[in-house]
Amino acid sequence: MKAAVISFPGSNCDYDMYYALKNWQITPTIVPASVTDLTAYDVIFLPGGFSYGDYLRTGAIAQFSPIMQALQTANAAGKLIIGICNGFQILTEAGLLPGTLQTNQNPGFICTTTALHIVNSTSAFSSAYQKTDINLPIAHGEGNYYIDDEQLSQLKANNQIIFTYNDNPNGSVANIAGVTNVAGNVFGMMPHPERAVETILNNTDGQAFFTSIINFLNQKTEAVKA
Amino acid sequence: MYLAKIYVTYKPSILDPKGETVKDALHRLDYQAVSDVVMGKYFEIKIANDNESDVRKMVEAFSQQLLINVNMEVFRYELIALSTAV
Amino acid sequence: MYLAKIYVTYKPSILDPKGETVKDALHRLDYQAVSDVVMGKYFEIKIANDNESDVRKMVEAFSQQLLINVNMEVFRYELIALSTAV
Amino acid sequence: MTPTYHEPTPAEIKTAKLYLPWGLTTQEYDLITTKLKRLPNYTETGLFAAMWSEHCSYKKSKPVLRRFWSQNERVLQGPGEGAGILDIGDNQAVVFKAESHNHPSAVEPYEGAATGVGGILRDIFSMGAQPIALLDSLRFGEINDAHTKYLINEIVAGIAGYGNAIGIPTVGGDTAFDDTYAGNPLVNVMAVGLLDQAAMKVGQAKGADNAIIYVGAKTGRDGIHGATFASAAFSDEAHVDRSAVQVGDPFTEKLVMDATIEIATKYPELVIGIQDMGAAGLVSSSAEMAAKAKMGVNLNLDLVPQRETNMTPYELMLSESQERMLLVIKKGAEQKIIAVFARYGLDAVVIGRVTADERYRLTFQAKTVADLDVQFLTHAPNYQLPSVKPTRLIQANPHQYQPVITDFKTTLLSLLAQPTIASKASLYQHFDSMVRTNTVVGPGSDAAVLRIRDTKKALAMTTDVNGRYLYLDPFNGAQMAVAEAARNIIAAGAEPIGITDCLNFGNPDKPEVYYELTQAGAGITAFAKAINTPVISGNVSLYNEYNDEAIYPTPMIGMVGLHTDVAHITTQSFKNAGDLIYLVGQTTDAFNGSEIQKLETGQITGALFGFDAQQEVTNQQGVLAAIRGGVVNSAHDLAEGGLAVALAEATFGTALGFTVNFNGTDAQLFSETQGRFIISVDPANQATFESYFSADLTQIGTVTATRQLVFNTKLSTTEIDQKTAYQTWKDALKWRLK
Ligand SMILES: Nc1ncnc2c1ncn2[C@@H]1O[C@H](COP(=O)(O)OP(=O)(O)O)[C@@H](O)[C@H]1O
Ligand SMILES: [Mg+2]
Repeated sequence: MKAAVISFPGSNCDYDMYYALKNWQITPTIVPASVTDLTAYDVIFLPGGFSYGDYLRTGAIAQFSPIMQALQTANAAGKLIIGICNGFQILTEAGLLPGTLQTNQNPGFICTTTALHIVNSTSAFSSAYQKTDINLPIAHGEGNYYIDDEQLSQLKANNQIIFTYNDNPNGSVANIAGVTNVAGNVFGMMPHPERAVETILNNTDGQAFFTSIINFLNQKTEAVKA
Repeated sequence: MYLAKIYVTYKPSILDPKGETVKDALHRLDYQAVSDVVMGKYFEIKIANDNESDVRKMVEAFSQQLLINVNMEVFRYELIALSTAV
Repeated sequence: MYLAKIYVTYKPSILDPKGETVKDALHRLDYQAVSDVVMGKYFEIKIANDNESDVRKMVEAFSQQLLINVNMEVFRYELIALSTAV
Repeated sequence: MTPTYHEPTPAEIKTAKLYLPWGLTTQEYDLITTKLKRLPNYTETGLFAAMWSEHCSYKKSKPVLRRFWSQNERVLQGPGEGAGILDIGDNQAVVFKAESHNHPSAVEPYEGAATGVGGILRDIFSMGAQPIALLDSLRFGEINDAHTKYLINEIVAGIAGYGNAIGIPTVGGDTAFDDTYAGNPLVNVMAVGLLDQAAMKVGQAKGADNAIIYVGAKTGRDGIHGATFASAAFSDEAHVDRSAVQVGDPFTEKLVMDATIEIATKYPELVIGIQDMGAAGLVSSSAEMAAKAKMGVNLNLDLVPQRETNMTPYELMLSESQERMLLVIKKGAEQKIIAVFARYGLDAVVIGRVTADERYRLTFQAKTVADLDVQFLTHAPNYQLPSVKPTRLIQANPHQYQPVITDFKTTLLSLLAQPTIASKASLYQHFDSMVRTNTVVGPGSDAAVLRIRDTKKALAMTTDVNGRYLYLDPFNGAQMAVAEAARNIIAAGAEPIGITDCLNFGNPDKPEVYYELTQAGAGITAFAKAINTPVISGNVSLYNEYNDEAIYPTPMIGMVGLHTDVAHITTQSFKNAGDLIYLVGQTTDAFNGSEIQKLETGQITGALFGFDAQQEVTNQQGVLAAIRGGVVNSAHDLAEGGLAVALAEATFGTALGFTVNFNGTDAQLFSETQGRFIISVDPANQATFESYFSADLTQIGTVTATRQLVFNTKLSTTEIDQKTAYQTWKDALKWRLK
């Protein structure tokens, strides 16, 4: 199993994702955003950070990186594409996920651990969770998820909302913390599961996130073999 | 050569957290007459092209494509012709 | 009621990393004619006061005091009289 | 080609004494003309003014710094480089340094603090090290006015804006409030890096003909010393828009950092030296690199990447544009190195060569604009300043203030709400403390702890100083700053291994201030030696005054500790109901300079209480041994607010309480006697734990499952609801800042 972790200029959680993935039977590679081919990878991660300094708008400039064409191709092929934090922001800017991420309702960066509710426990990103409420780190200044009412009802109707905040830290519409696209292969969330996979770092609630993805990919390969 | 002045603001239906924060700060400084604050972005972009209609097309295209997020922002702009000697 | 449109930019000699980054992005998108980008802030502030000279004083005072840092930024503004019915 | 600029002639500089506003004295100027046997031109005068400023030359503080104790078996690099380096085994080293950005932050708090972070990180990665953590030590006035709130919010936002974006976690620091800092806040930032010893670099320009390469952001007119454009020569129109303030660009710095570390690790044999361009930019980096190698340099200023047009040699050399580095690269390897930077989209340009003749030579538009002796340029005359013991110290009343505790509960809650004691979470929550996923203990405990990936080791780090103690006794106050830092490291389960500092003082030309500086320096060295923690780097910030009043002497101590095994990592919070609570150390009447004196009288007066260095060392060693013995569940050092505050803090964030029987007065629960810890221990380990101590250990109570704080003293019994205490402490600062 091979994973690509895309490093945009200014990404800073790329190695965190890389090390987290190493704990599973998966081979991660850091792939610069200048690369134009992702066919070798089974799953693609867009990590957190400040691509291009987030100077214009979070994710705005990164959406025009050379790699984005390859990402569209991977999406068309139904591959899993996962954006965490800045990665989520890039995916919404690129139109691969619905909605937009805006300045926190109380402007200012917040770094803390926050409680999440698992709304959809059957997705490729949540199926391994044994509980319905978990704690994950957040660290962002622009995590306020905005979507208009009409699209919100579509999200709900299609079970695209995977995680919500229990105690909304940034003003997100409908407490949304993580969503998928309609097909369910593209996912974005503001919290950082890759920061919560080791006992020594005092939080292991991110482990089931990665286990869910591995299980999904394994089932997919078995289905192909069968 | 043209100078484009481009103004980007949130769509009216969208809450502007930064504008709200500035409004609160102005009230704390006792500017009670301030009733509404919108905070947006402002660009001054110089374009080395003397054909106004080309420049208009260009400004509209890149503003839509890059400078704004069409889901939540709008823009308007003005063009000022600069003497090419500048 | 007045609407003040306030434009804030860095003083010319100050590095504008945001403007530079946007310029590079526009070049990568092949807008080679773009020669210079300044990225600043833009405020639209409504003020419930109909005395133009009072409003001018107020806008100048709070812009200096809160909206800009006088060491590195400059501002200019325009006033638009709004019908008080607004 | 005729220069496109006009400058005062050497003769005009001399007659109009144009050097005075730049900070050069007439004696210094005369020394320069004597040594040069001619008048220096405009550019040269500027170079001397910059290199002989206190900031670059330490000409006034050097006698103090020279006496710092800075050598032991771990030291790979002591003071004098970008940062100090200590051996931590396995061919790894830890690199750290602190830097002050007080004055820029007072003028432009957001950018001043942000560029402070950028600057200290360049000091770390210029050694070839990967920065792994930031800490910040902040001092503000009491939170009574809108301006102080503005300073706090902007300074915190500036640190966050830079540190978060570049992706180095801000894991700790300390924050205190006192009116002495109202007009002159302190912003000190410490950075810690990890180094593979093979990649270690220093800032030296060795080897004639090697290339000098300029890397990073283009040079603009930013940050050119404020005084220069106030002078008559500069009052023309073109300079009105200049600013002494710089804007930070963490995005560019991230690229510069990653590229620099890549070349230092990939091509160690091609990279001869690296130095960041900090204060006095290009001149100080290039001149210092040449001087340390006993070489010269030849720079062609036309090649310097420029952001603005018509820059003069003076401006190019003195600009403090951020995010720039200077590299010395082996002749012939230039293209290989430039290619790496190009891959990151960065400018890297050969601007000159190393020469064998110890001359500092600059050319501009085909003319020589400076030709100076490198050693002379980089060695300002040193000053032995007069020192006088301030009368407040001579006349200090040795009697300790006696607190009047009529209502113990109200007193404790009031102390917990004091901004200096209250939770700083509303500030540090703006910092990404977890990025890079190594943070085992983040902000809010005694010291922060980061594990070192793929080893059993971890590093603990802290910043501390109590300026009030130094105000009452600069020597012992400085010893106490080192002692508190060490207690914080030890409470986290690590062995203290080294110190960096920021010496924040007033105007040293005042003999009383100079006295404080020398005494504080001596105090730091005295206790640093006692615990074997050499001072390996640091920074001096003088002239911290407002309306001619100096701040309290505030030598910030940054300390790093080493865990040989992550199993020893300990935090301050109680863990289990039923655990025994011990107090390590004796409690005396230590009230002059304390939080309770300030709370009850609004002032700090009298002679500081004593400091028993021997007892402090014994207690620290006992605690560390017990932690390493695996019998300690929590450890917390006692500092401001004393035992009562420390006990309450140990319950915060838990659902526990305690019952404590204290064999002293109610007032002594707030005493600030040094050398103390509270430790919680599983009853099963009682005997083993006690065996680590011969004296000075008292079992004072137990952790309880009921959320009540029960204090029994000789005189009274008080019960305080733990949730009330916690809320008071947690929200006090947040409400004050609203
Ligand atoms: N400015 C800051 N930045 C990061 N962390 C801080 C800051 N100020 C305080 N902290 C955290 O809160 C803890 C308590 O703060 P404080 O009482 O100021 O320090 P100390 O207990 O070391 O005297 C510190 O140990 C540190 O972990
Ligand atoms: Mg403390």
